Amino acid sequence: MKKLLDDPAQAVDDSLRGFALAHAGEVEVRFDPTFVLRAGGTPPGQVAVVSGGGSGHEPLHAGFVGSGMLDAAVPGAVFTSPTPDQAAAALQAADGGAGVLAVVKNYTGDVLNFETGVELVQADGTEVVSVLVNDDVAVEDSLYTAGRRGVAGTVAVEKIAGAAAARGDDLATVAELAERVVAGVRTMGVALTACTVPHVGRPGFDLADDEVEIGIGIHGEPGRHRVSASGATDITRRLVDPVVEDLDLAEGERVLLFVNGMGGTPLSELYVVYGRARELLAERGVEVTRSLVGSYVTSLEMQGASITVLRLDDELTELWDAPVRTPALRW
Amino acid sequence: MKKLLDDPAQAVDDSLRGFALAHAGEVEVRFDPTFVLRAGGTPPGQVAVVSGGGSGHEPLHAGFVGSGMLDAAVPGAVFTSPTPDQAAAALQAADGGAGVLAVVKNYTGDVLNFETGVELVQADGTEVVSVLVNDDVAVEDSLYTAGRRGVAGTVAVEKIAGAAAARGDDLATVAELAERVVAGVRTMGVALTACTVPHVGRPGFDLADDEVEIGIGIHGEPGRHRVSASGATDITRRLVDPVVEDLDLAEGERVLLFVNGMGGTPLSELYVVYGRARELLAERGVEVTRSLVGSYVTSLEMQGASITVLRLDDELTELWDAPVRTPALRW
Amino acid sequence: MSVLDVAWAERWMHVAATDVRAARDELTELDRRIGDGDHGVNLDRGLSAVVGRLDDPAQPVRETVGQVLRLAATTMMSTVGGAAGPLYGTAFLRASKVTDRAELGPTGVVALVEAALEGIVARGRATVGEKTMVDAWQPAAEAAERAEGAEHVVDVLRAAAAAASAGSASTVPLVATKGRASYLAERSAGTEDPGARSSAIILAAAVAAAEGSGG
Amino acid sequence: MSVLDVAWAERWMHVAATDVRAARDELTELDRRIGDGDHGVNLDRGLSAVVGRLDDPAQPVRETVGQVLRLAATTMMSTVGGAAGPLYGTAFLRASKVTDRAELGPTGVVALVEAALEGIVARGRATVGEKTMVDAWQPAAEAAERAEGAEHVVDVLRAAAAAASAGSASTVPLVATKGRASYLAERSAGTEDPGARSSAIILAAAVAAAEGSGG
Ligand SMILES: Nc1ncnc2c1ncn2[C@@H]1O[C@H](COP(=O)(O)OP(=O)(O)O)[C@@H](O)[C@H]1O
Ligand SMILES: Nc1ncnc2c1ncn2[C@@H]1O[C@H](COP(=O)(O)OP(=O)(O)O)[C@@H](O)[C@H]1O
Ligand SMILES: [Mg+2]
Ligand SMILES: [Mg+2]
Ligand SMILES: [Mg+2]
Ligand SMILES: [Mg+2]
Repeated sequence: MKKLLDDPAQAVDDSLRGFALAHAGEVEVRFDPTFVLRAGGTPPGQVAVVSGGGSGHEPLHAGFVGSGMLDAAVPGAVFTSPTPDQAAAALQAADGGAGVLAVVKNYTGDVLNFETGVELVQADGTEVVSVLVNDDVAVEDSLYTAGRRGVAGTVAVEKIAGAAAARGDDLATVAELAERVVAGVRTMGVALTACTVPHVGRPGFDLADDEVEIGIGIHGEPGRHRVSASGATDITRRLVDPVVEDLDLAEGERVLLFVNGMGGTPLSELYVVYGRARELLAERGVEVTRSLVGSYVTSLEMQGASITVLRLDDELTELWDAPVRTPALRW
Repeated sequence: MKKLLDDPAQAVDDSLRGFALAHAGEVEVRFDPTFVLRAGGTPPGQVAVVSGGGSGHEPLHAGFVGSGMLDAAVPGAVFTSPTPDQAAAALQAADGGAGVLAVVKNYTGDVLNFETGVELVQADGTEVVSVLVNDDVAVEDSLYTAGRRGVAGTVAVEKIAGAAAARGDDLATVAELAERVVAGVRTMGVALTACTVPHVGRPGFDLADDEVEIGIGIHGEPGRHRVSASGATDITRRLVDPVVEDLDLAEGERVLLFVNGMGGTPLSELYVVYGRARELLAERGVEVTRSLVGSYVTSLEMQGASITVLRLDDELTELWDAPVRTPALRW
Repeated sequence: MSVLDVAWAERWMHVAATDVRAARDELTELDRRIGDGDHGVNLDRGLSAVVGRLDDPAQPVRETVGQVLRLAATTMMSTVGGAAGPLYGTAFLRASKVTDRAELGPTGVVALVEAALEGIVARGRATVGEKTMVDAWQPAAEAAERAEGAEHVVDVLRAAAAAASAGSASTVPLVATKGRASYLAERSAGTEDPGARSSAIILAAAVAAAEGSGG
Repeated sequence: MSVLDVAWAERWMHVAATDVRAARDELTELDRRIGDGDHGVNLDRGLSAVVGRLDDPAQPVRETVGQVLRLAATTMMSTVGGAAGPLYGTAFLRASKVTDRAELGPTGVVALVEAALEGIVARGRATVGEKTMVDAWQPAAEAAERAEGAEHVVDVLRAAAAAASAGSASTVPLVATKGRASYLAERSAGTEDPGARSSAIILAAAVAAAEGSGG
C-alpha cells in the first residue's frame, strides 16, 4: 500500500486540516468532536442542511459545505460512520434557528449513529428532520436486506435541499423537497478495481484482471455480481437499464444524468460512459436536461463509476440551477 | 488493463463526444481535424487563448475552454502531441480578430507540431504569439536536455492569460502576462504508480511496491530518481524544497499554492499534502494567498501528485481571481 | 467466590481490549469478506479508548459495576463509529442500568447479559438468524438464564460465553438480512459474522477476567 | 535495373507500413523504456493512413516519386503526432522536393536521403550523438553518398539502410540530450532510440521494395 499519508490513524484529521486551510473562506473545521461548518455558520433564520458519513468518499460531504448546499458535514473514520456526539455537535452548531435537515445515507451505521445524535440534540430543543437517501438499485429493496444504500444520488439531495433552504423554505418544505429527490433518484455502480483502506492496508476485495464488479457500493464492499470485463458500451448498459427500469421512466420525461467517478477512473473515461448513457436514454425517449460528470462520491482510489438518474420537474430543475459556492461544486 | 472504454483507437473521440454533450452550453467539439472551441467562439475583438497537447491529462486542456480561460483546445491522441493541421484549425477558428496566444507545453512534440501549425495560419494572416510553459523543476535546465517540461503550471498560465484577454488586453500584453506567469511558476511531481496508455495496454514504467518516482512527468514517462516509499511529510518536502529553491522565494513573498492530483490519488490525500506544503512554506516565511487543490493536470489513472508554486503580485492575483466559467474551473 | 466486583468489570474491559487487539486482523478479514473491513479497527480503537479512560487518574473512581459499564458505553459510542458503535454503546448502556451495584451475583450477571441483548435489539431491530451480533447475544442470554442457579457466578459467564461462541459459529452458513453483509445476499454465506465474533470474544474476556480473580 | 520508379515508391510505403506494424510492440517497448511508449502506435497509425490514401481510388494517380513522398509527408504530418510526426513529415516533404521525377537513379536516391536528413535537422535541431533519429539518418546519408557510384541503384539504398541500422544500434549506450528521453539523463543509456530504430526499419523497407522489383 502506497499512499500520500503519514499515520493512517491521523489521516482524516490531517486531510481536514489541509482542507480547512485551502478553503478558509468557505469552511471552518472543528475538532473534538470533528465536524465541518460553513464559514460564518448558517444565516440566521435559514434552515440548515447537514450530512455526514464515513470518510473516503471525498469530496462528499465536506466538499459540499458552503452557500447553497450543506451547512455542516460530519466525517467519520475512513468508511466508518461518524459517532453520535459528532453528529449532535454538527447539528447543534449548524442550527440557525429554523431547524435542521439531516441527510443520512441508508447504511445501518449512519442510520444508527445519526439517530442517536438526533435524539441527543432534540432533547436540547433543536428541531431536526431526517431524510434517508437510498438510491442504489443494486440492492433489491426487500425484506432480505438493510434496504437500498445511499450513494451518488446524495449529491442531488444535498444540492436541492441546500438550494431550497437558501431561498428561504421552511424545514417541512425543505424536507419535502429532499424526499421528492430521494423518490426520483436512482444509481447503479461498477468497480474495475478495489480500494485499500489506509489502516487495513490491503484491498477491500479481490477482483481478477478480467472481471468487473457490478452493483458495487461505495465502501470497498463487494457488489452483487461479477462479470467479465467488457467495453464501456456493455458496462454502461448494465448500469443504465436497471436505473431506468427502477425509475419507470416514460418517454418524454426530463432527467438529470450524473456520471460519477469512484476516484481512480480518469475523467476522460467518465465522458465516454456519459456519452453511451446519453445514447441509451435517447433510445428510450428520455431527455437529459441537466448533467454532472466527475468524481464527487468516491471510494478512495477505486477505479469505477456510477450512473445516477434524477427525474426532474420545473421546481427541481430551478433548485438544481440555483447558485452554489462550495469547495467541490460551484456555479 | 481494465478501462471504461470501447475501441482504444476511438477513445479520445468517444470521450470528446460525451464531453460536448455534457457541456453543450460552454463548448463545441469539431472533428476532422479535432479541436474544442468555446461555444459561440471568441468574442469579436478579444485576444484568443489556445492551448493543446496529448490527451490523457484531463481536464487539461479541453476542460478549461469557456469564458475567462481558453478559447480553444487541441487534443492529440493519448500522450501524443496533436498534429499541425489540428493546431492550425483551432488557432484559426479561435481568432476573434485580435490575434491568438498559443500556450505550448515545452515538449519536443508539442513544440514542433504547434510551430508547424502556427506557420500555416500565419501564412494565412492570423496573428499568433506562442508562449512556452516549462515549469517542471525535475528537469535541470541545461544543455543536456530538451529543456524543462511544461506541467501543472500550465493551468496558471491559461487562467491568467484568459483573464487578461477577457478584460480586453491586447495580444502583446496577454503574452507578456503569460510570460510573467511562466517566469514565476515551478512544479515538482511524484508518482506512486504508473499509468497505462489504452492502446499500449501495460503500465508506462515499472515501480516496486515500496518505491515512489520523484520528478515524474505527466506522460507516463519515468522520473529522475526513485526513493523508497515514505510518508506524506517526507515526500512533500522532496517536492516543495526544489520548487522553492528554484524560484528563490524570499521571506514575505506571496504565492499561489497548487496541489495537483495525477488522476488516481484521492482528494483526501491531496489535502494532506497541501497541509504539509503550507507548513513548509510557512517555515520559510512564504505567504500562501491563493490555493488550488484537485486533479487538474493528470496522467490517466496514475497515483501521485505535484506541487506548483506561483509567485504572485497584485496584478496576477487580480487576474487569478477574475471570473472563470469552464467545465473544470469556475468561480 | 460467588460475586463479581468493580475490579472484575474493569479487568473485563482490559482483557476485552487486549483480546480484540489480538483478534483485530481476524475481525478485519471477516468484515473485509462480507462487509467493509473496518470492524476490527473500529472496535480496537473503541476499547483502547475505554481502557485509556479507565486508566486515567483524572476520571472519577468507579464504585459500581454499572459505572464501569456506563463509561464503556459512552466511550464506545463516541469512538467506535460504524454500525457496531451504537450497538455496543447501547448494549453497555442498558447493561449499566441493571448493574448499579458494587457486586454482582449470578442473577446480576443474567440481568447484565439480558439487558445488553435488549439494547442491541432495540437499536438494530434484528432477530436471531439474520447473521448479526444478535446471533451471539441471544443464545448467550438464554444460556445465562439456564445457568442462573449455578454455584459460582463465573459459571453463568462461562455458559453465556460458550453459547455466544457457538452462536457466532452458527452464523457461518447464514445469509445476512441485516447490516452491510445483507447487500451480498447469498454471497454472505460461508463467512462468520464479524460482529457476532467480536461479541463472543468480549464475553470470553468476561470469563477470563473472572477467572483471573479466582471468581 | 538501375532506376527506381513510382511503383517502387508506393511499394516502399506499403512495406514500411507492414514492417512498422510488425515492429510496433518492439518500438512501443523501446519508447516505454526511455520515452512515453507511443512511438510504435503513432507511426503505425501514420503509415496505415499513408497506405490507405495510396490505395484510395479517389486519390489522383501519382506520376513522380516526389508525389508519392509528398502524399506520405502530408499524411504523416496530420496523423502521426508526437515528435516523430513533424520530423518524418518534414523529412518526406523535403525528400519529395528533390524527387519530382518518374525515376530515380543512384544520384536521385542520394539526394532523397540527404534531403530527408536536412528536413529532420531543420525541424529538430539535433546533431549526431544526441540519441535521436539523426543518428540513423546522418550515417545513412553519408553511406549513400559514398555508394553513389554503385552500378545498381539498390546498392545505394542498401548502403544507406545498413548504415542507418548500425547508426541506430550505436544509440544504445548514448545518453539522450534531445527529445523526451533526455529527461532521463543517464538512465536513457542502455536502450536503443525508438526513432532511430524506426528510421532504420523504414530505410530497410526501401531496400525490400526495390528488391521485390528486381531493382
Ligand atoms: N441491525 C443490526 N443489528 C445487530 N447487529 C448488526 C446490525 N447491523 C449490523 N450489525 C452488526 O454489526 C457488524 C458490523 O459492524 P461494523 O463493521 O463496525 O459496522 P459497519 O457495517 O458500519 O462497517 C456486523 O457484523 C453485525 O454483527
Ligand atoms: N529534436 C529531435 N530531433 C530529432 N529527432 C528527435 C528529436 N526529438 C525526438 N526525436 C525522435 O523522436 C522519437 C520519439 O518519437 P515519438 O515517440 O513519436 O514522440 P514523443 O516523444 O512526442 O512521444 C525519439 O526516439 C527520437 O528519435
Ligand atoms: Mg464501516
Ligand atoms: Mg508522445
Ligand atoms: Mg464494517
Ligand atoms: Mg513517444
